[in-house]
Amino acid sequence: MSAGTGPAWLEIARRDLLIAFRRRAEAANPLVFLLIVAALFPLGVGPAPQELSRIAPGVVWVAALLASLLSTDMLFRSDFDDGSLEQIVRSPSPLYATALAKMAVHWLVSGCPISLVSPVVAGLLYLPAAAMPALLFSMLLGTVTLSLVGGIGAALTVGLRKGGLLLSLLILPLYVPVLVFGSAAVDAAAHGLPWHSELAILGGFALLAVTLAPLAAAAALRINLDS
Amino acid sequence: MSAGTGPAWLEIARRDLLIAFRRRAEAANPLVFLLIVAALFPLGVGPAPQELSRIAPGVVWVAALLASLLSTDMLFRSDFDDGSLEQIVRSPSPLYATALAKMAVHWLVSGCPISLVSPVVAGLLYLPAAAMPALLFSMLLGTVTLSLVGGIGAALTVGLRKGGLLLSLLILPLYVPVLVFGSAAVDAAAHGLPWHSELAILGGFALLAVTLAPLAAAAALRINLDS
Amino acid sequence: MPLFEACDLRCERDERVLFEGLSFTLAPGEIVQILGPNGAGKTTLLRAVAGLSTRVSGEMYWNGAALPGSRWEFLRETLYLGHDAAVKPGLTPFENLRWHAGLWGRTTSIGIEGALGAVGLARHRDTPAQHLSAGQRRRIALARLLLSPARFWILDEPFTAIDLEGVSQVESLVAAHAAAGGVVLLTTHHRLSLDCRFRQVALESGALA
Amino acid sequence: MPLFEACDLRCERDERVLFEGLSFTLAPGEIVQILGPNGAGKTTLLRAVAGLSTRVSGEMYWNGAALPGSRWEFLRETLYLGHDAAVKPGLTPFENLRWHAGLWGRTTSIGIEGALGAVGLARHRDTPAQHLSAGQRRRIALARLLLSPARFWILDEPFTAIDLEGVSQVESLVAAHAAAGGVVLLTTHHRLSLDCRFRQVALESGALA
Amino acid sequence: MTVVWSFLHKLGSPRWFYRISSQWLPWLSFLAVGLLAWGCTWGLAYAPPDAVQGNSFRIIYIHVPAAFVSLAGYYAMAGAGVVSLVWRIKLADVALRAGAGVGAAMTFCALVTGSIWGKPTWGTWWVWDARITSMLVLLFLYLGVMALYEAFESRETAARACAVLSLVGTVNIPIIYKSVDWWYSLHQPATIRLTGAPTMHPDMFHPLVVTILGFYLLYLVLLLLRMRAEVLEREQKSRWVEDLALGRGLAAEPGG
Ligand code: HEM
Ligand SMILES: Nc1ncnc2c1ncn2[C@@H]1O[C@H](COP(=O)(O)OP(=O)(O)OP(=O)(O)O)[C@@H](O)[C@H]1O
Ligand SMILES: Nc1ncnc2c1ncn2[C@@H]1O[C@H](COP(=O)(O)OP(=O)(O)OP(=O)(O)O)[C@@H](O)[C@H]1O
Ligand SMILES: [Mg+2]
Ligand SMILES: [Mg+2]
Repeated sequence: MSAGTGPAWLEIARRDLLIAFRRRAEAANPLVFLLIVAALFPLGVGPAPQELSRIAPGVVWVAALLASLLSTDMLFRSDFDDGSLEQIVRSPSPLYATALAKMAVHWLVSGCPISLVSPVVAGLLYLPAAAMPALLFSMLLGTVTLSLVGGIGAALTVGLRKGGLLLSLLILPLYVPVLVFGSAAVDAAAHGLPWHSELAILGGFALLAVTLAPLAAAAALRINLDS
Repeated sequence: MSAGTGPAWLEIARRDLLIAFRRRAEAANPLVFLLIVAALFPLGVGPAPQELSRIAPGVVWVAALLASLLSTDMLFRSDFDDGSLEQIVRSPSPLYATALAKMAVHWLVSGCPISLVSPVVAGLLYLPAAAMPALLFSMLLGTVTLSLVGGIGAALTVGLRKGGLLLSLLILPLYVPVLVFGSAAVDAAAHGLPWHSELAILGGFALLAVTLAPLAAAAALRINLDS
Repeated sequence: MPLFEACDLRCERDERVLFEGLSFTLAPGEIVQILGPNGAGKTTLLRAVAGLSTRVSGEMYWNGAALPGSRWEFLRETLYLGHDAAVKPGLTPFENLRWHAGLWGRTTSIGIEGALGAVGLARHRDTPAQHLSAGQRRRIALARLLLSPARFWILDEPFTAIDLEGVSQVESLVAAHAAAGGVVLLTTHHRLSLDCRFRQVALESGALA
Repeated sequence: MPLFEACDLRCERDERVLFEGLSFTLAPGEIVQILGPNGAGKTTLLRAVAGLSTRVSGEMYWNGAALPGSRWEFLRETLYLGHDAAVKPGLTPFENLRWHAGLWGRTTSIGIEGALGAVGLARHRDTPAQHLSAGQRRRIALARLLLSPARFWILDEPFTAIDLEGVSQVESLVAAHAAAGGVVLLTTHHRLSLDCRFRQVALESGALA
Repeated sequence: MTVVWSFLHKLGSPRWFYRISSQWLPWLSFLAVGLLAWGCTWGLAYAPPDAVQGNSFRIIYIHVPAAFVSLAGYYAMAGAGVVSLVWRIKLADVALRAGAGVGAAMTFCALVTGSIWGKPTWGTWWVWDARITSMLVLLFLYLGVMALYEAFESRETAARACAVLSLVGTVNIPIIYKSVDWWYSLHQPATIRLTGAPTMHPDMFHPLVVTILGFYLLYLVLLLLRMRAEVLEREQKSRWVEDLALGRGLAAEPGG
């Protein structure tokens, strides 16, 4: 048979990747968003390099937060709208695994590329080169949590056609710890201090999110279907 | 007859206001979003009052840009999805007037309240009290342009289910002039300089947008319907 | 003189000709049903007639005047009911219909309450549409047939989700409209049983291979 | 022993009782059509049977075991086709069906290509679904009937947007499924013409006043 | 087990709730007002002025209780969420929604009194201090729950979705609090510190305990009032509300 051979969650992940590949032109959107938001700051704040370099860690992280948030919005929405979600919930695979698979794909197509270009964006804001490794690694770990926590919000609002605003209200406050430790790591590196403890804490967040977020998202999806 | 008595665009504006009123609890969403985004910056950048006060005009304006942008997303989307847009396009009222009416309602329920709370948000970032009038008035004028230009983007992307990200890419670059002159006005006022010329320029933008944006939006809507 | 006339319509999509040399007329009192299997191009044709699509080439006349020119008079005289019902989920049936009536600026004498009663939604007058069933939501859209003073009805699968009683009710509405001198262009996969004569135009298509 | 059994189902929505004391059984080979006017509660009932809604109280048994308990075996054996077709606009019919098959992990021997041919979409195998007509998109969903090895079919208005030829094709599919020992629970406003016997259960409702 | 069930079932009955809360409310309100009046007069009139801050410190008798209650209120709300998710008790839904509103009001009160206090003490209305910032985030969490509730049309769906969100919030509140605390100590040397608690004089401290108790009771009273209003709105079509509206009073439930 030409049917998938793995478990259902693998098939779901494969389809999401296929759709993402179909629309690979869109893959650049979070990146461009990051760039534009970062570029707005010199315009709004003024072009003085020292000042920009001081606020760079915070600005890049806030921009990454927003980019990740905005791309989360559609995580479950389209499956809900066309009835796929009903089929997914009824499939023999546990919803926990499916939700986790979808969040993982989301990280792969948004969080991961965002992390990879963040050093470029930070460079535009005069972040010292010494801080770049810290930025890259804290982003790679932090965006995992962002995708997972954002997935909870996407699942909660999946049945509502309210755009990204409501989602932001629910999720941005929950992003605070990642923002704090992410920008702290970069700041520390920029001042030549060690930044490994921050990274370890970000890793802890990611682990916690991996275990708990799919549970919450699965519950939220079921609730939204049963309305 | 209990049917509306005015022209069609008035009826459309009335319905949009009715829907907004039905969901008046949602009216607070752009405001809370503004607050949250503004609060992210001290967390990312650090709590030093002098620094925050220096970047405050830019941060408040960028946050307002994003809040306005995110609420623009649904401007025409729901009418497109449920077929109302087909009926609007076929109605005896010119699409120009209808688009303008919808954009005006959007400003009334998002841009206007955003402007009114922006001084509070700026206060949290230690913007000096002397700059508050400049902030308020530049916001009131600037958000008019934001709503109108955002409406063009919403009309262009109405048929695509891509969430707010694509819209951001199209529209944020167009927001740049408003951002530049808006934050310049506030900055000038904060330094005790006159800020009326910036305000005049913002007024000019708004006038230009009022005349041209509905045209562009109407054309974009027609194109999206005829796919 | 025919009220509406279509000459030599042609449509190509994705390098496939959907229909070609299609001509038909609608004199006052006439009903035309477009026939064709799934994918034949019925929706495409109806949207073009309604002025929503420019993908169809050929000439169309309303009251003898060529169409893109006399567009405004034409739009004022036509009612289009498409696949999407133009019903706002957040508004009640009454508010939805008031909006539609307002869009036109004028209604027939039945009034919104009367129209709601006629389609069996009187007791749901103030329930938000999203709390209604698929068929009930569709009935809100059908109430527009009673409210609109338009002479030309363009109906794309008006019976979707409607129960048997509702179907026969809509069929008698259509017949009555024609009897009063209106014209109707419709598609449906139901077997129409109208009390009056009606013509069928088939779109030949190899869509089903 | 009946394969599926529903006892004393009851549903209340918006302070209105939709149905009450509703019981029916489905022995192997049986087909039950739920009847009722718009808003009677047919979709609500089918979603509850499919395990998607908890708004209906009462007991349900699958193969003699009470349902929320034996949920997994039940889900593995049932196919639900709702108002929404679960067809991704961006994917081709082939990719859509491959996904559905993968979700289940197993298919019947006809294969995806075979199923596409049977519903008349062979030549649209690689056209993105958003470029298909309403009926063609619906046919993709119907192809799942051919592919799934499920014994219990739950079909909510399967004939929506389908042309006459397609309707009779689906009807013979349903009859064949029952003949092979499967069970079918469906709603439709069409007049069913099956080659075999089937039962009808009416939801009494005052929905239409 | 059956005892627990029948108790839970009774708890689920809005009518039972309405009747019992009618009996309790006067007592609770009396106690709350009494404690607050006692604590406030004691604190405002009799407690000695602060050595550094003079009389401005007296706002502590509102500020600290409000801050305590707003944090505890979040956990109470999440508790209602658990009950609503697990047992599907309508009254828990009502409590969840009412708890979000009252909790947000309390948080807002703590923020405003803190700002008012900040002006004479720090010379500024607002400081991005760890505790204050996490309080602001707590307000956002409350507002998020409220916005989510309003966004749904169906009350049951809204309540269950809000329950999930508030549970996610409970996991996050300690994390947010800790991380913000950490952020503060990293970025800025301690130029400003909240003065007080450990070194507080007993004469200042005892009235504070009284007002804290009073605030907990006040929270309960406000919660019950909001819940009763919501119960009436939800049950407006039922017989007992009709009886109530017509002034026929509330008879005891059959078997209740
Ligand atoms: C907007 C500004 C403020 C906010 C949001 C705020 C928030 C809080 C919170 C959340 C608590 C309770 C912490 C706990 O549960 O242990 C608290 C306690 C307290 N606050 Fe504030 N505060 C603010 C301003 C101030 C100011 C200006 C002062 C005085 C200088 C002050 C003095 C205190 C004291 C003395 C306590 C009790 C400390 C303790 O028991 O640990 N606060 N505040
Ligand atoms: N989301 C909802 N919230 C509240 N009530 C609802 C909701 N959906 C449906 N209802 C109510 O439940 C009733 C039954 O709806 P349902 O969709 O089951 O009807 P149906 O029999 O499938 O009708 P149709 O033939 O129109 O599809 C309707 O009268 C409607 O008022
Ligand atoms: N957006 C589109 N882009 C490209 N091709 C399209 C598009 N929409 C429809 N088509 C093609 O046009 C043909 C006719 O579609 P149309 O929707 O008019 O069919 P229909 O006769 O209304 O069918 P149905 O009975 O299923 O509603 C289809 O075969 C389809 O492949
Ligand atoms: Mg069609
Ligand atoms: Mg139905």
